[in-house]
Formats: sequence, structure tokens, C-alpha cells
Amino acid sequence: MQKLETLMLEKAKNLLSSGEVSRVLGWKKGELGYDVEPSVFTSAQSLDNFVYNVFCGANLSKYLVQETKKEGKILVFLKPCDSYSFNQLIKEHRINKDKVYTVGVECQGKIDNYKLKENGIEVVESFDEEVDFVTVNGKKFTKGEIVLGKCSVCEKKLLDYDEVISINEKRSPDKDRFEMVKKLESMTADERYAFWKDQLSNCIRCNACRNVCPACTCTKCVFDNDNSGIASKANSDSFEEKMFHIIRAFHVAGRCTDCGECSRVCPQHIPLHLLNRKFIGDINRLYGTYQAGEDTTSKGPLTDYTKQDVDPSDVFGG
Amino acid sequence: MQKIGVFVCWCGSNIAATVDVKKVAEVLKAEPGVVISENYQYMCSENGQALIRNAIKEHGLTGVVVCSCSPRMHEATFRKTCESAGLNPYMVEIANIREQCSWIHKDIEEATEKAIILGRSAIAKLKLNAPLTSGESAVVKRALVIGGGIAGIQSALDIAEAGFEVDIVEQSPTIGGNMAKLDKTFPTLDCAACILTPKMVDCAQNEKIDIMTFSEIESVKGFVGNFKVQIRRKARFVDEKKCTGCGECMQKCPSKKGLNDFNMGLNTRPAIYIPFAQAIPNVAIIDPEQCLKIKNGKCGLCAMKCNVNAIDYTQKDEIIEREYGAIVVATGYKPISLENFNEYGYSSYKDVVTSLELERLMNAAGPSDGHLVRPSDHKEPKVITFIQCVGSRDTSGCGKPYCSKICCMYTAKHAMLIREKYPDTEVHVFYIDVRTPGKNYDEFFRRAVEQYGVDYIKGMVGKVYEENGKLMVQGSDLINNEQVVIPSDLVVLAAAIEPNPSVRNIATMVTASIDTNNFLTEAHAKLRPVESPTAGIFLSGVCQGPKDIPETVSQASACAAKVIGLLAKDKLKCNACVSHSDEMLCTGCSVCANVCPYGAITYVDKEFRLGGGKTEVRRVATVNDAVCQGCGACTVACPSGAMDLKGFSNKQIMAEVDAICKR
Amino acid sequence: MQEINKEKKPLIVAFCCNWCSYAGADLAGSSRLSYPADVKIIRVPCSCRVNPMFILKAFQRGADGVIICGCHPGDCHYTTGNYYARRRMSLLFSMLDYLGIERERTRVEWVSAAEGAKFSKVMNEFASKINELGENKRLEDLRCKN
Amino acid sequence: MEKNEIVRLVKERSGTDARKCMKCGKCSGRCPAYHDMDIKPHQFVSYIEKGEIDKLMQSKSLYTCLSCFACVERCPRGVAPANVIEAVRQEVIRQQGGNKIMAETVPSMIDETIPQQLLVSMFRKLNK
Repeated sequence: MQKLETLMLEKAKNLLSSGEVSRVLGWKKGELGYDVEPSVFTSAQSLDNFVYNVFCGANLSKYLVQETKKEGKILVFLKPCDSYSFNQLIKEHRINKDKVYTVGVECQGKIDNYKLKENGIEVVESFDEEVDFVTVNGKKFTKGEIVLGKCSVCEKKLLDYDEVISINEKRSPDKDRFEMVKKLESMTADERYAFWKDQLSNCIRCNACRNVCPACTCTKCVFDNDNSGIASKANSDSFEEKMFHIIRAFHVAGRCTDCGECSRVCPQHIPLHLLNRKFIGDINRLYGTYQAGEDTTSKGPLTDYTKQDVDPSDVFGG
Repeated sequence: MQKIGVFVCWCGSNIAATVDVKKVAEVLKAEPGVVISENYQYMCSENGQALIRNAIKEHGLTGVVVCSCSPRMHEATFRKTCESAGLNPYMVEIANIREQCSWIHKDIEEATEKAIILGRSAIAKLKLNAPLTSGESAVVKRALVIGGGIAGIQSALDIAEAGFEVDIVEQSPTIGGNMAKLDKTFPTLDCAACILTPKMVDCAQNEKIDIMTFSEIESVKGFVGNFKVQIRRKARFVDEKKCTGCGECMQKCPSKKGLNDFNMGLNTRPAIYIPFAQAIPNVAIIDPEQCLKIKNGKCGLCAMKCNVNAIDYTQKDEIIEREYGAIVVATGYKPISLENFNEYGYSSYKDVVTSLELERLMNAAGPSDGHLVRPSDHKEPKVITFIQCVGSRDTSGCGKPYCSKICCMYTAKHAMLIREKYPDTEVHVFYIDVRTPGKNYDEFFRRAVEQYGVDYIKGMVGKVYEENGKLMVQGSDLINNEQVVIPSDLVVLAAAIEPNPSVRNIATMVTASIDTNNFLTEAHAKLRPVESPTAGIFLSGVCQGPKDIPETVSQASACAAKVIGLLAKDKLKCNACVSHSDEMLCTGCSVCANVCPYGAITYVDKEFRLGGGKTEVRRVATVNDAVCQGCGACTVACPSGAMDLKGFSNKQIMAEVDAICKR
Repeated sequence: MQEINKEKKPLIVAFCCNWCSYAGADLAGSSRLSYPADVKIIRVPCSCRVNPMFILKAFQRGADGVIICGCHPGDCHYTTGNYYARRRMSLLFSMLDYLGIERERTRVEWVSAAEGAKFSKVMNEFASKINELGENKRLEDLRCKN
Repeated sequence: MEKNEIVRLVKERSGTDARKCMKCGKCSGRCPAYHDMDIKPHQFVSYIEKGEIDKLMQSKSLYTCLSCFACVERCPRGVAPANVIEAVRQEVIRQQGGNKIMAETVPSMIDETIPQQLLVSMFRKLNK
């Protein structure tokens, strides 16, 4: 990991000094080790804070919507999952590709800070990708215990980049990403209802899921738009919790790359990705396997059809 | 402040017998915004309409709700009523209290309650209505016909006859298409050239018709009434205006080994040639692949020989742009390639020919001057075997799943003509089914059997092989339950037909939809068979589906009638209930354009002020009012809610939902 | 239970496309083929105009059942509208089911302008199903309660 | 076993949809063993669709079909007459119980005069 970071830093410095790019989009060190955050670096000096390690879970692609509107070219480091979002944004004309220099970087899974905190962790003492564990408060955790949910099932590969920095082969996941969706589907309607009521009632409508989502890049969200007919700044009742999440999932259906950012950032730990993944599973089952962001030209499943599509009445897989 | 008038119709006893119309009027009067609420026996009658008109004037109504029969019945009537009283016609909403209330419910209390709810719902919607005006767009009074076969020729002639200008764009060097290659035509057996060439000449002489041969469509922009089309006029190396078609150059050309396309490659032609004697335009063309002068700069004999200096070896492709109000697609067909059908030996044996090749072999202007000889040794064939459905009705993937429709009839024609002209020839036809619906068609086919003694064998051919100089045709005779082998001199394959390959590209350019077999889709299979779903695009001939000459001609004329109907209008009134994009919300993601069946949505980069003197350029969607038909597919596809439909806006529909659900 | 149902009648919103299903409803009317008054029809140009938001909104406001009717696939007045509607509704209904909401509360039916009898039959069936399910508690709106 | 059940099994094992047949007879037109067959390839498709399994099971065509698959190759509708013949043949063999060649005995039967097609056919049968 250290070596990877060195290579990336080198690349960033070279491109900055050659003037090929004017800014670098990457991750910045925090004070506590695990509190890494996305950042735009504008000088070689500022790159002192640059970091790439197991805490760099954040998806950088969405920042490019604004960043590529600015003058000059920006270098961005994209993990495999980020690049699918990046492609989807290119497809939707949200990013100006000419203004980005993309470098794909190896990723072997990132750590879920919430899981760390659940274990009472305040300071990370050391982490070592090679030996695959993290030491915190003198306690060792294997990565499997504290890895992000999205990483434990990640099958994404490195797509087309201007350049790739990768040392080791990516490990393939041992879990099926639809496992939980299937489990829910096999429950009774009452059990499912109870599950979601329990989960969604925790929603505090902080909008973090929406704000982090690379597919949610609307100028103004329908929930903030008084003219949309469904504007709601906060949930006024239990229905609106459902409404918000159903509509949000529906709006990104066929466009969601399953990057898992929504669940990563949810302060209430609601497994929001299970909603998106339900749509992805249904789309794969009903209309053929589709991975949003895998390319930049294909029609999405909801903007396409075949004459033989199933009828809604024949769909329910529950 | 809105001033709404509610008008409850009795419809005689149709409504009044089950709905307490007075109560409905009374209750709705109490709704906020309602200033007048009336009931009347027949609201659609002159008196009823007068009631509405007067109320509009007297109370200065801003909107009208009519509780009456279905809007499909009288919405247009009441819109006109309001318009005549100075109210925008789209400020009218109808509550359907007859078909959807009084006629289906018996209980008066229940029906009355429902009528009130429907009325409320209409009022709720009306409050969010905005005056709408139908946009107008001018119509360019000129039509483009793509394809110069019989379909395109007929459409063009009919359109020109009505006084409009037409351009025919044809990709080959002459118009005439496949029909020009035919010998005789069924079911009357008149000669194809005799009935086609006068039409071709008519086209050439008609001052309203401009023929552009050896030309292709480069791009199509615009919409119904206002298409902008770029046409590539490919270099023919002969000045069309100067060439007189004397043919002197053809005699002198030393490079004579080009395959003659017009004769299906059965003989050769010089590098400079006129496709056939009656070609329109009757102008030579040089094949640059074959011309010695163009290839290696040595020759130039034709230029020396040409009295009018028409030869220009340096001619380049030229792109011209023209505007049209309507586009007719008449791209026609071609026989399929037979590479998947090795069992019939088409590529192995010279004497296995397609039906279209046979047409040339029988044609007086063909390679054998009309004397039917087999290609291998130019001897008269004594046994001829026809095989039908070669590649038609084939779902195995080798051929086409559909019936090519014309083969049964032309095979009967060929069989009959051969037996007529060469009575000592034995003719066999292998068939699966003989399909002859059409006036005098079955009689025609029966004549082949009964009068001319053509041997029809129900069954398919399994293989064709050579033995002792004969083509052995081995197949099933299902009626006699036998496997038969017929030693033949000539084998004729009724190859399936498929749309001209150029149609795919053209369909994309004009945003016309196309089916899995590359046939263009009609707007409605039964009721709008000559129109494409894309406004202003019309379908003529086989590009829409297999058809014979009589059918093609009638469809071509029907198509022309539709074009004339369009071009006769000075202005097109657009649908008022169209989609529109809120540019402040639009992210330019292209999702809406993906679902638009009409190609009405395009994107522009627009500059927006951000405040503080800053601006930002954003890609936003714009809807062409003239093209949008108002289905609303885009409004739901749009994730940001920027797309909305006038007359059926999100807020309006949700207001209706609210009103209905209020208990 | 019967008593309660009589007091509180179910509320059913039917979105009908203008060209086929709304005309089918008109035909049901002119053929005097009755269906419960609980069904209230909202006219939309095409089934593809039905936004999932409308359906959720109806449930939020207290609807007990929502049905969407459109032209038969292949017969859409706008050629492709119902194909898109079919995909959208398939996914949306599947999602509602996933959230544990009774699957019978939503339905899509293809009703042509000639199928007045079918329209009436569909509405009768749907209404009786909704009656059976009773009040929509899982998607209720607190504000709409007294 | 009931007759309908046999028909169903044969159809299932053949993996072909006899209803797709448009009765063109191309299969029989191509068949090299046609003259040695009492029931012709196209008739197999027709009989199985009509449920007349008894006739097929008694047919000598079961043993004259070369399994050359020319009929399958040539069918314009994707129907496979040879598969039907093979499925009927299978059924007859199964009903005969132990009256079949065992895989172990095959090697001892091989000599250079046995046509390869026969061997292939034999293995195919024994595989099932």
C-alpha cells in the first residue's frame, strides 16, 4: 500500500509540474488516521497530505461534475468501483472527459469506519495491507471483520483509464452480492415489512445518501423542488421515509452502479444499497444482466424495452 | 384570483336519472375558486353552450369545468365554446360523470357522491391549468422520395401531379429499380418495360420532378414540414447535363470486362456504360475501378470520342443540401444472399440461378436476347426445376422468418412462360404451399397447372448435385410419399427478398423505427399503414413489407395522398400538450431523448447566469413542439423532474390524485 | 368486517391511457357494464405518463389500490409508451412487494378501446380484491387521518 | 407406461418442437436412407405431434436411420426429425430392459470393418 501511494504521489507530482493537469483529486490525511477525506490538491506542496490507504473508501467521481466545469485539467484517482460511476457520468454528459486525466488505482477493499467505531475505536495505531489486519487500541482486527459491505462483494474490474497504477491482482469476492436481497425475497411479506419498517424508521433525512450518490447529480432534487409535487425537506410521517427511499432508488434504477456509497455514509447504518440492489437484481433477471457504468454508450434498461418483456403481474419474485 | 364556472349536464335522463345533478352543482359551488355552478339539460346543445359563453363573459371566468359525458365525446365542443367567448380552450376540464358514473352505477346516493368527487378532481386540475397555444410551423412544399423503383416513381408522379415539387434520390445510376429488370409481370403477363418505362419517362419530363441518380442520403435534420437533407451526388465522371446518351463511348471503351449489374452479372459491360437502353437519365457513367484512364492514367478514348465533352475524369462527389416538407422512403428490396444454402448448389453450379437471373435470361434485352439458354453452355434447357421458399419462412437462422409473398406468383409466371414459348420443356416446381391470394391470382396459378401442365410437387428439395452433366434435384414428394430425383438442365431458386440494406442507415437518419427483419414499421398496422410513427416520414413499397407490383403501386399512391395532404397545408398546427424541459433543472443527461419515440428532444449548450456576474454553460434538453406528440414517456424517465407535460403536468395529475383521495 | 367495509369504502385510483383504456372505460359505460363506484379514473395520455410518484402519492393520500391501464403491448398510440411503462411498473411493483406491501394493491392491465367488458371485469375483480385486503395500513398517511 | 406419457417423454427427450414443422418435407428430401425407411423422417415429426407413438415404435426406420443428421441440418424451421427418431429408438430400447449392449462390451466388438458412424451411434445410445 505504501508503495502504491508513493507511485501515485509521484504521478501526481509529475503531472502537476509538467502542467498537464492543474489540480489533483485524491484523498487527504486526517488527524486520526482513519478520517481520510476527498480533497483537491493544487500544488506539489499540498500533496504532502495526500494519502492512499485502506480508509480511502470515498468515491471521487461525483466531485468531477463540478471540477470539470473549472479551468484546466484535473487528475483523478479512481478505484475500480469509482470508475463505473465515472463512466455512467460520462454517459449522462455530466463530466467533461476532456478535462480529466484518469488514473486507475488498485483496490483490495476499504475499511468501514462505522464498524471501527462500533468497536470503540478512536485512534488507529497501524494498519498493514500485506498482512491484512489493522491494529487499533492495541487490538488486532482482520480486514474481513471491518471491511466495507460494498467491498466484501465487489466484482468490479479496472476499466479504461488513461493510466493504471496497480501492483497486485485484485482479489475476487467470496460472497454473492445478492445474498441479502435473496434472503429478504424469501421472507414473508410481513417479515419484509417489519424489516424495512425497522430500518427506514431510523432515517433522519440527513440526505447524506443522496448527496454522496454519484447518480444523484440533479441541479435540484425533486424532493427540494416545490413544484415537483413531492417536495419534502424532512420526513413528516412514516410514509415519507418510504416514499423518499423508493423514489430515490427508482430514480437511480438502471443507472446505479452499485458503488455502495449510500450505505457507507448513512449515519443510521440503514442498508440502503439493498434497495438499489433489488432493482439491479430484478433488471438482471428480467431484462438481461446489465452493469451500469460498464460502458459509456449503451441504453439503460429503463430507457429500453423488448416486445417480449414480462408483464408487471408476472414479475413479483418475493 | 381564479374564477371557475362549473356546468353540470343532465344529458336528458342519461345523467340526471342516476346523479342528483342539482346537488352536484350545489356542492361544487362551495369549492374554493368556483364563482358560478349551473346545471342544464343538454350542455352540448346550442342553449347549453350559450349558457357557458354568457357565464364566461358575465363572471369573467378564468376556467370552466363541465360535468358531462366523456371528454372523448365533447371536450373539443366545449373547448370551442370557450374559445368563442374569449377563454383559452385549454382552460376547460371535463368531469366524466356519464360513462364513468351515471351509466355504471345504480344507487343515486353513491353515483352523486362519485360525481361530486370527479367534479372536484376536475376543479383541482383546472386550477393548475395554464392557457396553452398550439405552436405552428411552416411547411416546405417539397417532397423527397428516397428510392427510384416503381414505388418511388409512383409516389413521385402522384405528388407532382398534385402540383408539388419532388426530388427522387436513387443510389444506382438509373431509376427503375428491380421492376426494370423483370421480363413479364403477373397476373396479366404484360411486359414490365412496356408499363414501367413510360412512367420513368414521365418522371424525367415532369418539371416538378428532379431526379438525382447515383446519389445517397448523407444526413437528415429537422422535423415534419421542415427537413434539411444533405444528399451526396457521387461522381459518375460524366457531366449529366452534357451527355446525350449516344453510346459512342461504350463502343470505344477498351476495358470491357465489368460485370453487368443490370443483367445480374450474367454478362459484361465496358467501363463507361449506360445501365440499359431505357435508363433514366439516359447518361453514361464510368466505373472508376475499371476505367484505365482513372486507374493508371492511360487511355482517355471515351473523352476523345465524346462530341459534347461530357467526360470528366476528375469529377468529385458533391454534397448538396435541400429542404423538404415530407420524406417518402421507397428503398425497396434485394434477393437475399444464398451463401447459407449450399444444398442447392448455387455457388457450385452455373446452371443453378435465382429467379431474378432467370428474368434476365428470358428478357429480350437480356444477355441472351430473350432466348432462354442455360448459362454454362448456352444450350436450351429441356428440364427446368424450380425450388420455392429458398430462404423464406426459415426460422433456423439461415434465411428469413417471413413469407416473401411474391415468389409463388412469379414462379407460376416463369413456369407458364417457359411452357408457352418452349412447349417441349419439362417444368417442375417444388413447393411447400402455394399462396395466391389476390384478384385473378389463384386462377393464374391454376392455369399453369391445368393449361400448361407444369408439374407441381408438394415438398422441399434436400439437395442438388451433378451427375452425368445433369443437375440432380433430390426432394420430397409428400403427396405420393416418395423421394424423387429429377435430372434437370436448369434449376431456378426463388430466393427470399429482404429490404435494401441501405434502409437501416436511412431509418436511423430519419428516426423511423425498423423491425427485426429490417422492414420499416408503420404508424399503425391497420389504420396508418403508409406512415411511419415519425411525423413526416412515409413508407412506400417493399421497405415496409414484402409486396408485389400492384400492391406496391397502390401503397405508393396511398403514400402520395398522405404526402399531398401534408404539403397542402401552409402551416402545421402542433399538439398543444407537449413536453417541455425546465432548463434550470435539466442536467442534460440524455435519458429523455432515449425514450422519445419521435426524436423530438435535442440538446443544446446554453449559458446560464449564476449571479455575481458569473455564468455557466450547461447542456440542456429542448423539445421540438412540432414533433412532440405528448406521450409523456420523457417526463417519467427524467430523474430530475425537469421534463413535464403541458396539460398533464405532474402537479395537475397529483392534484387530481389528492382530490380523489380526500375523504 | 363487512360492516366496517360498508362504512369505510375502499378507494381505488385508476390511471387510464387516453387512447385505449379510457376509451375502454367509456365503452364499459355505454354498454352499462357496472363496476364499483370506489374506482375513480384519472386520464393520462399514455401509460408511460404514469410516474411512480403518482402511485406513491395516491397511497400516501390514502388510496387502497392503484391500477394502471394502457393499450396492449404493441398497440400503443405512441408506439412504444406502454413498453416503457411495463418495465417501470414491473420494477416499481416488485420494489413495493420487497418492502412488504401487499402485492395485490397495485396492478397493470392492458385494456383496448374495444374491451369495455374487460375493463368492467378487471375493475370488479380489482375492487373486490382491495375490499378483501381492507384498509391500506402499510402505506398510510398520518396526516390524512382524522 | 401410459401412451400419452410415452409421447410426452419422447417429445421431451427429442428436445424438438414438432409444432414448428411447416410440412415442407425438406428432411425427407435430403435423407440418404429414405428408401430403406417405412416411416419417413417428416412423418416421424407428424406422427409424434399427433401422438401416434405405437406406429413409430414398430417402425423399421428406427434401425435404418443413419443418424447422419442431414434432416436436422437442413430443416428451415429448426425442427430435428433425427432427434425424434433417436428418442423413439431410445424408448424402444428402454422398454426392452436389459436387452442392450453394455458399454464394457463395446471395446471387444471393435474391429476395422465397423463403420465409425455406427460406433458413434452406439456410444450415443449407451451414454443415455
